[in-house]
Amino acid sequence: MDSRAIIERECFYESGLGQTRKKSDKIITVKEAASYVKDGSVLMVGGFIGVGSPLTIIDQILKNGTKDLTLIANDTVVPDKGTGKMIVNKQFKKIIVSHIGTNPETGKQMNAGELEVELVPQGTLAERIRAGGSGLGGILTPTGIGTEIEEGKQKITINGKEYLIELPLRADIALIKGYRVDKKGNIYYNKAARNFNPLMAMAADLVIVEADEIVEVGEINPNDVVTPGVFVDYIVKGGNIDG
Amino acid sequence: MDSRAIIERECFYESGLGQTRKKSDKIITVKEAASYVKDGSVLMVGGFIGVGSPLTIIDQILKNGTKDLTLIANDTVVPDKGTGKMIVNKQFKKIIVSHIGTNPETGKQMNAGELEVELVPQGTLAERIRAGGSGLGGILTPTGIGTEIEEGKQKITINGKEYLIELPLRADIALIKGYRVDKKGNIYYNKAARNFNPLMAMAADLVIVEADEIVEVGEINPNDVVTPGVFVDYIVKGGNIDG
Amino acid sequence: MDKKELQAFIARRVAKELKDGDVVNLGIGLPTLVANYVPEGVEVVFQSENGFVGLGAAPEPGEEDDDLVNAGGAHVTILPGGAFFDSSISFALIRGGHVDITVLGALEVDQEGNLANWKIPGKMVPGMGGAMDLVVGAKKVIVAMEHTARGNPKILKKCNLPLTAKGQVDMIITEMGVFEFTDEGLILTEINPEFTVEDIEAVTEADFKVSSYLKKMEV
Amino acid sequence: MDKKELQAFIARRVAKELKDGDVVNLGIGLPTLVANYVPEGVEVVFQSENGFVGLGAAPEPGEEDDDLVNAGGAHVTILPGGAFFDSSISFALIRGGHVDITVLGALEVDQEGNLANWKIPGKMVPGMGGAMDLVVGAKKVIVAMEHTARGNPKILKKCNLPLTAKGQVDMIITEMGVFEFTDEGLILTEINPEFTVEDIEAVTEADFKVSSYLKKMEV
Repeated sequence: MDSRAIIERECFYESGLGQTRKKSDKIITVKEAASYVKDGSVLMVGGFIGVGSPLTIIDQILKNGTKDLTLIANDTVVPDKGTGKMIVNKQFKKIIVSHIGTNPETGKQMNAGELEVELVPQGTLAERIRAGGSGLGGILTPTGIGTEIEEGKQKITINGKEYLIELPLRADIALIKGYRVDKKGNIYYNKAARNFNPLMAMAADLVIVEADEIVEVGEINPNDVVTPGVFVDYIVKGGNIDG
Repeated sequence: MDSRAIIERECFYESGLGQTRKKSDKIITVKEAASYVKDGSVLMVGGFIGVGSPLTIIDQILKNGTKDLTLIANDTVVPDKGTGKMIVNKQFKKIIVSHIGTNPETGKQMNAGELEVELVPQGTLAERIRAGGSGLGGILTPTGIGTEIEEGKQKITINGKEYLIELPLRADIALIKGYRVDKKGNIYYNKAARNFNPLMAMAADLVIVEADEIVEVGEINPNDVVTPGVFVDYIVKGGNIDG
Repeated sequence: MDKKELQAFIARRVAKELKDGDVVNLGIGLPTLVANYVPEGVEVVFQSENGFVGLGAAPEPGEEDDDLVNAGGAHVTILPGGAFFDSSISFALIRGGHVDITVLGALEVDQEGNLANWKIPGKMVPGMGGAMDLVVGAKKVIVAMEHTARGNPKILKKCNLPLTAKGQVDMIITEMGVFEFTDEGLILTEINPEFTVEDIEAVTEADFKVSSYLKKMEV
Repeated sequence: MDKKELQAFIARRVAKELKDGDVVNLGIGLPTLVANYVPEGVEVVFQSENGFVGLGAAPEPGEEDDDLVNAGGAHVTILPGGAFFDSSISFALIRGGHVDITVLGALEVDQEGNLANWKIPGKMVPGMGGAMDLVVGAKKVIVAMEHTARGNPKILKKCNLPLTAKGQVDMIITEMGVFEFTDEGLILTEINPEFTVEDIEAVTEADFKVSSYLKKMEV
């Protein structure tokens, strides 16, 4: 393989001469990104109480008012931030999360029977998403044994210890957030804003990353890439809802 | 918490004033490292055909002649490198690997009934080691369904698809290789020398990393650490068997 | 003791359980205070389940980094030698037995070592977050809490609330004393000299034995 | 065609299956040659199961990096935009359906789409390496091989050797033609004009149909 030839071809596409978008042209607008979310879509959204969440895309979905969504995420943030606003706006019919304590509106809707809430231990949630992206049929975890988390699940005893079989989670669309993202979609995360993002990047049919900063291909050392661009379909520059 | 106080205490220990080694003093010699490997030990050894293997520690174990070992690794390298030499030296009674084609001596010993060989699909091997380090009781994989890999294993059907239940692997000692390792054991890997090393770092009772370079704490950006030092017990400077 | 002193007293006693090199996860609230009382000569590594080790103190005002918060969402710092990772690694660390000590609060804990701290049905359901994994995975589980809630026992014969985990608690530390779970059941091993065993029995529903080596609870 | 031309011919035909944006894993040997014939206007990403994407050509002599080899242990390069990862991520990528095409050799392949390429009992047992995961996980599995081994059919009614995977092969490409697995069974869709259907039948044990749209195999 002549690597130079490939690089030249790539430059050709990046100069935008083609009429139709190549799979390798990944940058889209916030509005385009939000338009992939349809009524009834199953969404994964990265972040931990909003830290590491793609807030710009979420604000556009809020504006769009898309309904009957399912959310897979760690939590529902707070009422005035990220998916917390979408909770207030009643855009979800179901959520699969580990914690709802930071957003009182979530509990209120749950108790009123307006919102279906599946609470999943945080480590189990991480593994279920990872399994969904990794082609695993599930994982065996000791977490939840002897609690109501067992309900409706298969148990299995391995070497005298009981485990729950926990099944994979996948989504139609994963909305994640990166710190530096190159034009091939390689992602570098910043500090605690990593959390669920790299896992969700593998577990959805369509993966859109909101970037704090979009950089040229080659600017992220291949040793330092956390999410390889092959997992990422589209890139959005964060910070500007009208972008 | 006063972070300055903690840093000062740490400096105290690093100046070596204490008579006994603190858990936070992790640097040992190659000979000390190899001495943890006893007759009958179960070893995990990082690397892929020797790339990313802790070759200095292995050469010392070769010299020690420790016997009846079990090896968990991707492969048995080539006869004149790394664990390949230990195969020639007949130090293993059992190996759990995905590939033995690069070391003809392995196949010869297997066919002669001198060496027990468990062949595991590479992705399953990675997940079994990861499960061992992650407290999972196992994983469900479609890999191996309909093949002799099924033998003796539980199968389970999830949503109409068959999966094998594959069980965790753990070792007494993991011998891994890092490119840059700080004095707390945080590891940064180089290129394709990463492979199984980060997984094995989680899955053994004792974890020893051989470092191309030992650096001061703080020299590796916390975003770029791949294996956190909390997984690592000891650090050895590679390259010098008498070190 | 007022409530603040009482919480500090409990946190100080918990801190004495920390050994050099321990990896420690502190729950939100009272357990977080433990970080203020790490004994001299002991270096521990605090883990934050949202994805790092090397959790440091709160930043100076104006130095906050919005990408650096603890599992409660509060701004924190990271110490030299810390490391960030994703949620699957964070819980591999927790579930895989790499956390030496987890300190959590409880709504209820019972004489079988069962713990309830994530749900009051129909009333308050914050969710378990990382607590179920922490309690199952950490080598040592310490419940740190006030002995009673509005005068009612929290250490029960049997938990009434939905469990966080079954039989995983190793130690309970309150302002009245220290309890350990052993093969012989729940044992009071230390007592705050401000109280008598009878005082403790009066506000503890669980059956417990008193250690023949009962010590004075010191902080 | 000599052996080298024949292998190049097969590799060229395989390369025509690559579409822009595809993530592709090439096995050792003949499949590796496919990288030399990526069609003009198509950008693909090659994955190396030892832990990276963006696999490039062999380095110039003297430029070899011992930490940068492919899954066969040969020195290679990484292209701009590539990324390294550990073996669990590498196989998450493979098993999770993120690899669009895998190209492998075979000892035997049969009319049920079964593949055998890792073990000749008692004789040669290299092991499966990553092949079992690749064949199960990749969206499209292409077997690229010479049509016969020392004149004996390799495309059989039923594999005799231990299987690598059951019913996972999508396409077989040899120097004689192209076969696809469909709901109607194995179908010959393209033929090398140097051969007749009868020639192919003579060295193919498997039952196969000839497509009504049988095309000339072009490279």
